[in-house]
Amino acid sequence: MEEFFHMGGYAAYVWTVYALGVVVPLALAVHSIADYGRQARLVEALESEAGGRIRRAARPEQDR
Amino acid sequence: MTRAFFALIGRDLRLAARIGGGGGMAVFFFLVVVAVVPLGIGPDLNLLARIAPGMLWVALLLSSLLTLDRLFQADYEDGSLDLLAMGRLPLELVAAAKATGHFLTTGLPLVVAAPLPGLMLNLEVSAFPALMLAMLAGAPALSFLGIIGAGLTVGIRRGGLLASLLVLPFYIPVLIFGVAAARAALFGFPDGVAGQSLTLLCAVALASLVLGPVAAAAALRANLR
Amino acid sequence: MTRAFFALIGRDLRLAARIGGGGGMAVFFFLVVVAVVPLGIGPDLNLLARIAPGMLWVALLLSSLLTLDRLFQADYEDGSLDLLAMGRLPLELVAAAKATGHFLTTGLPLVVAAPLPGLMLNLEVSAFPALMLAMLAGAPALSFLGIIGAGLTVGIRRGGLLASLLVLPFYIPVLIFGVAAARAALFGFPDGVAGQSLTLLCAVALASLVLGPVAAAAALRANLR
Amino acid sequence: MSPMTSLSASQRLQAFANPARFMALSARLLAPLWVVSLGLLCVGLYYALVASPPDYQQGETVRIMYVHVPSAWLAMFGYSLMAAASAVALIFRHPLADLCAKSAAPIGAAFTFLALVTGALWGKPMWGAWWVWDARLTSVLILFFLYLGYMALWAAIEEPARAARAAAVLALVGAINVPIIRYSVVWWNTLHQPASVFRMDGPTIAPEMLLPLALMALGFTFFFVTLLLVRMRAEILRHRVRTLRLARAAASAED
Amino acid sequence: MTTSDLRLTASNLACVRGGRIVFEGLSFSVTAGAALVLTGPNGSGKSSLLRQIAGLLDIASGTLALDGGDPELTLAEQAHYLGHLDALKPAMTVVETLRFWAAWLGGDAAANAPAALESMGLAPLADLPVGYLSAGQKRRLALARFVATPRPIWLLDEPTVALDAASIERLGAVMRAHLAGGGIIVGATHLDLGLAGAQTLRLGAEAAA
Amino acid sequence: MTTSDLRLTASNLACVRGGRIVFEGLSFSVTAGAALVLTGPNGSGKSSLLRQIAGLLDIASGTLALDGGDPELTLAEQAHYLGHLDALKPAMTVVETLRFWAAWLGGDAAANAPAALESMGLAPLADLPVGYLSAGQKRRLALARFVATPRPIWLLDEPTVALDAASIERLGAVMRAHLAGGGIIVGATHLDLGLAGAQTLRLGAEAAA
Ligand code: HEM
Ligand SMILES: Nc1ncnc2c1ncn2[C@@H]1O[C@H](COP(=O)(O)OP(=O)(O)OP(=O)(O)O)[C@@H](O)[C@H]1O
Ligand SMILES: Nc1ncnc2c1ncn2[C@@H]1O[C@H](COP(=O)(O)OP(=O)(O)OP(=O)(O)O)[C@@H](O)[C@H]1O
Ligand SMILES: [Mg+2]
Ligand SMILES: [Mg+2]
Repeated sequence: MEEFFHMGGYAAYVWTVYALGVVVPLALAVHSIADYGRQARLVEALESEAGGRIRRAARPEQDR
Repeated sequence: MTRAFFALIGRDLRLAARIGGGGGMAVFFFLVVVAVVPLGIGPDLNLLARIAPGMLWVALLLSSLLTLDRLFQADYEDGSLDLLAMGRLPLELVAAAKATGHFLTTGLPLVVAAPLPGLMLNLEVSAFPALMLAMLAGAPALSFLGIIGAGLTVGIRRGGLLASLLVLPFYIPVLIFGVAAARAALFGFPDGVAGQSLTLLCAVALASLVLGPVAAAAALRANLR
Repeated sequence: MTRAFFALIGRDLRLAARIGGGGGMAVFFFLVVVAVVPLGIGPDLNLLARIAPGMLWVALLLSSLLTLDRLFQADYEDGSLDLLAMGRLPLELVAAAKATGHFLTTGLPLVVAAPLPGLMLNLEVSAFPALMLAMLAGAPALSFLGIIGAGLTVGIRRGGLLASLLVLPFYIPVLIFGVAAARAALFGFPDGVAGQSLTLLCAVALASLVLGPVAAAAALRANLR
Repeated sequence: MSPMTSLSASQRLQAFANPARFMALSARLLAPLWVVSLGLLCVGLYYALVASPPDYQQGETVRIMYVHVPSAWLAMFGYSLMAAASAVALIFRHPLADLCAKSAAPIGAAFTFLALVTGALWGKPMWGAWWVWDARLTSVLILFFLYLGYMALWAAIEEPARAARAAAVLALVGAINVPIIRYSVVWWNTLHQPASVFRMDGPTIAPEMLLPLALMALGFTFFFVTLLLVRMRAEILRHRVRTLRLARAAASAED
Repeated sequence: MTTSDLRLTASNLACVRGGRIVFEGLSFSVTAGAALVLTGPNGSGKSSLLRQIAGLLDIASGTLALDGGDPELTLAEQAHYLGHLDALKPAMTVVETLRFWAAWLGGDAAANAPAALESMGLAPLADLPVGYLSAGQKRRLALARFVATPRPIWLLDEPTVALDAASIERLGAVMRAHLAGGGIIVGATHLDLGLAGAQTLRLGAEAAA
Repeated sequence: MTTSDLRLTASNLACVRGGRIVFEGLSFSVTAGAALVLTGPNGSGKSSLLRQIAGLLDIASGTLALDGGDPELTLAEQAHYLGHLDALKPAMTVVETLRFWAAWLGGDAAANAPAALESMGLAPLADLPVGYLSAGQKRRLALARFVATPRPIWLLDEPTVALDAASIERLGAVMRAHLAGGGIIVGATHLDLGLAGAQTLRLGAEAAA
């Protein structure tokens, strides 16, 4: 076990790489999901506030 | 008065964040300049380490120069500068606020980010604190001297190069003392040399805090009328 | 058509001469950058001679970058770009004309003036022809690639740094081959290396003559509407 | 006959570009994608750290490869995807393509960052320096800059339609860098490894190292795609928020 | 202008800016010798419509066509446009500016410049740098372009801004001459352009922001 | 404004621009509650005179004095100025812009902004970036500054440019309220500012270039 963590004397390098390999994708995932949640909440708030009143103006524009 | 001062800094920071990506852009540019130099002079790591402090300083100086010409020019072109001149804050403080904003969005992020290009140029890790300290003392001087050039060239359409030219001579003392301080710490010169250069650098920085706004305000007055 | 093309180049040259001091300003900036480098890295003449070709290229690249952001921006801000788009010349040729003007006022004077900073950096006189030849091949590429960044950032108020950043990656092949050609000639590598680098440099330059205007026109189309 | 067959090609494209369809489809795909990518990564990590032998030359540091190499591949994959999506966006005006390119950028940038940092962490024990200026490393650094520049351009242009087109031009022009990275090791003399997996004459790497590498690469790729979908969904919502906000301004102006 | 069968037609035109529909379902048609005056409150889309005609803004949907013009040229290449900005460089002189734009837009620069300057009352200022001009003088120089280069469609966005009474007179005369020669004018304004009998198109009466 | 004995006096004022005398020997006096309307052909020096009062252009000779104002402040610090440029940043929102200028020019930003926006009919646009505004909406935002911060002297250079009829109405109301409160207005215009009973100063009738 000890040997496993020791990594042949390169523990600092190998474990930093794996830590980064987990942390960077994780941070990206958290950021993406949080952003999605924030936008979803905003859409909900805006839609309920507007009711049906502004549906006409709010439809997606033609060119994109 | 103070409220107006901070309102101006706040506005500039906000504009920088919205349009220029804030300090991130300056850091990015810094990295790119540092990446270009090895391509130019070859990949020899020892050579790179030797010229690294100088390169970092030159990169700091260039990113300061590049951002400097729009400092007053943007406000001049849309008429904001007229209104800034009509506030109750003296033009000296207007200039000081602009310089502070420039430092916060250009100099400070660069100083904080300096270790990264340092590593890439194979710079000794133990030299980072000294280098960063010197840069931290020098960066405000670059902004506060920079506004002189920005003020002198306001209203000139292609002021970009001209502002850089006018300002470069003023930057040279900062560069000399800054590099000296960094090199002394790096190559283990006797302690006194590093300390002495740093003291001189701080003196230049302090002088620029006064000289810069006063000269810039005079330049603005000349150009605005 | 050709008349309009040359009218635009002529206008840009005239404006550069009146406001920017024409090529003189660029040369002066070049000199100053070259003068700053020894301050940054120390006055060792051998070291300087070794990195001289690289430094000259980096300085050329930086003065090109510094002037680049106003290339379309000035025309955009006063509405001229709208009218330029309404002429009979396709936007690709508008971009090409602007790039030509930029080369004539920035790149060309620098190439012609290169021996002076070369001497200051203790560069071998016999290497000047090769160095200047390489710069002459590379400088148009810098202008024609530069318009891509200028076109992409037109209409962005603080585009200055952003344009430089977007363009730098494209400058890197020019830098690599340019420096290689100059160094090969300078340090007496077998003849083939210098020739090969020069050939590659010319290939990059030729490609940029096509790619630059096309990409810049596409960018302008995106930004103008 | 299905109604789709009577539509022209561009109409069919448009129909597929409908965000509602995309939202529904992606919602169904997301859960399985998460399971597959996380599962592959867990198994991959086990093989990478435990169930594979150290290299006879590089020792335990070879384990860095199982993170470094997939990240490097995905860095290039991300940019290629971005460039392809940009081409589709410019040529066919397909709205989802813009969003795809925009969403791919941060993910690709993150993997580029990972490739750079893990490479540096590998370089220190192997070459004795964190960073050397060789062609491969420099071109990956430039790739990172291109990602950042691309994202900065999106951020700097206020109007999304304009930003999309400008960014697409940049992505396409910058695509030249991808082959340069791939072949830099062949063209220039470098310290860096030449390709040993994707080559004409088959992989030259030991099979017991190939398995964890393949698992990690697949896992990261699925992870990439999963995040891409999440981010694209967020972009569609962001677009909707914008439209709703502007409509609110217009509506209150009418009162 | 020999093409007296010129016709500018918009059908079902829509404009989207910043993700918002500015106008939609707009249709009109202007024939040679006629003028269309756009009015409407601020933000109703007058400038946007002119930019669409000038090819400077995307058409969100609908069509815009010029019949009877030069078939080799696009609509934008047959139009003159004056926006809120004047497209002038402070460092160039008045006559240099005019010469350049005439060369660019396709006229006989040397021959037309003096008459164009005269028509806008700028002849005494010909050799002054543009940076020395007052707001109204700049606007007049921007208008002199229209006279220096013949193009059948004139797009004028609030052309009278900053003009004094005498210059408004001159502009009126120039516009009438253009129409008499078979040209088309589309102008946006909040005031009176002095074009008797012009059609008026009122934009966005409902969205008065 | 408690200072109802305010008086802006110019005596023998001259203005030189680009080495040329624009006007000289100009004298006038405006008292609290009164307006001075500057007219005259393009290039007669209306904008130049306003910039002189705002402290933005050198006075070649003569004097310009404000009596009865705050003795601690200069004339420029007691004046609002609207020039041909709007002093707006496209990236800031409408309300941010107004807050900043109120803080800068010395008003209670948070308190005054809503009323100022309301007075120029901009309230619905408060959170939009300025870059999205049309020409007239921008001009109205520039004018809203005047309401957000109390300053006794208002200097208006062609304020009605790009405004629609409703906004000109609003501007008239705001100006009348300012005068009723004891303020002073100096405005340059080619049109009618809607200020009944204002003095008129006609510049440069002789040099009509
Ligand atoms: C910051 C430094 C580094 C960067 C940016 C980098 C970049 C890359 C890239 C882009 C690839 C993918 C190449 C392709 O598939 O065409 C790659 C693969 C690889 N790298 Fe690195 N690398 C770095 C450092 C290192 C170091 C220090 C080593 C080991 C000594 C290393 C070993 C490898 C290996 C073995 C591959 C797999 C090659 C293959 O099988 O195709 N790298 N690297
Ligand atoms: N920046 C400048 N440099 C030199 N001369 C100038 C400058 N600006 C204006 N002038 C000159 O000063 C004179 C007065 O200009 P000013 O802008 O004050 O006129 P104005 O009455 O406001 O005209 P307009 O009705 O066109 O706005 C003009 O003859 C003009 O040529
Ligand atoms: N660059 C832009 N980005 C986003 N929206 C814009 C932009 N320019 C204008 N708009 C919006 O488009 C609408 C129409 O603007 P436009 O300039 O065409 O109006 P206008 O009729 O010319 O008004 P004015 O009389 O004030 O000149 C306005 O609601 C405005 O907010
Ligand atoms: Mg308008
Ligand atoms: Mg005026």
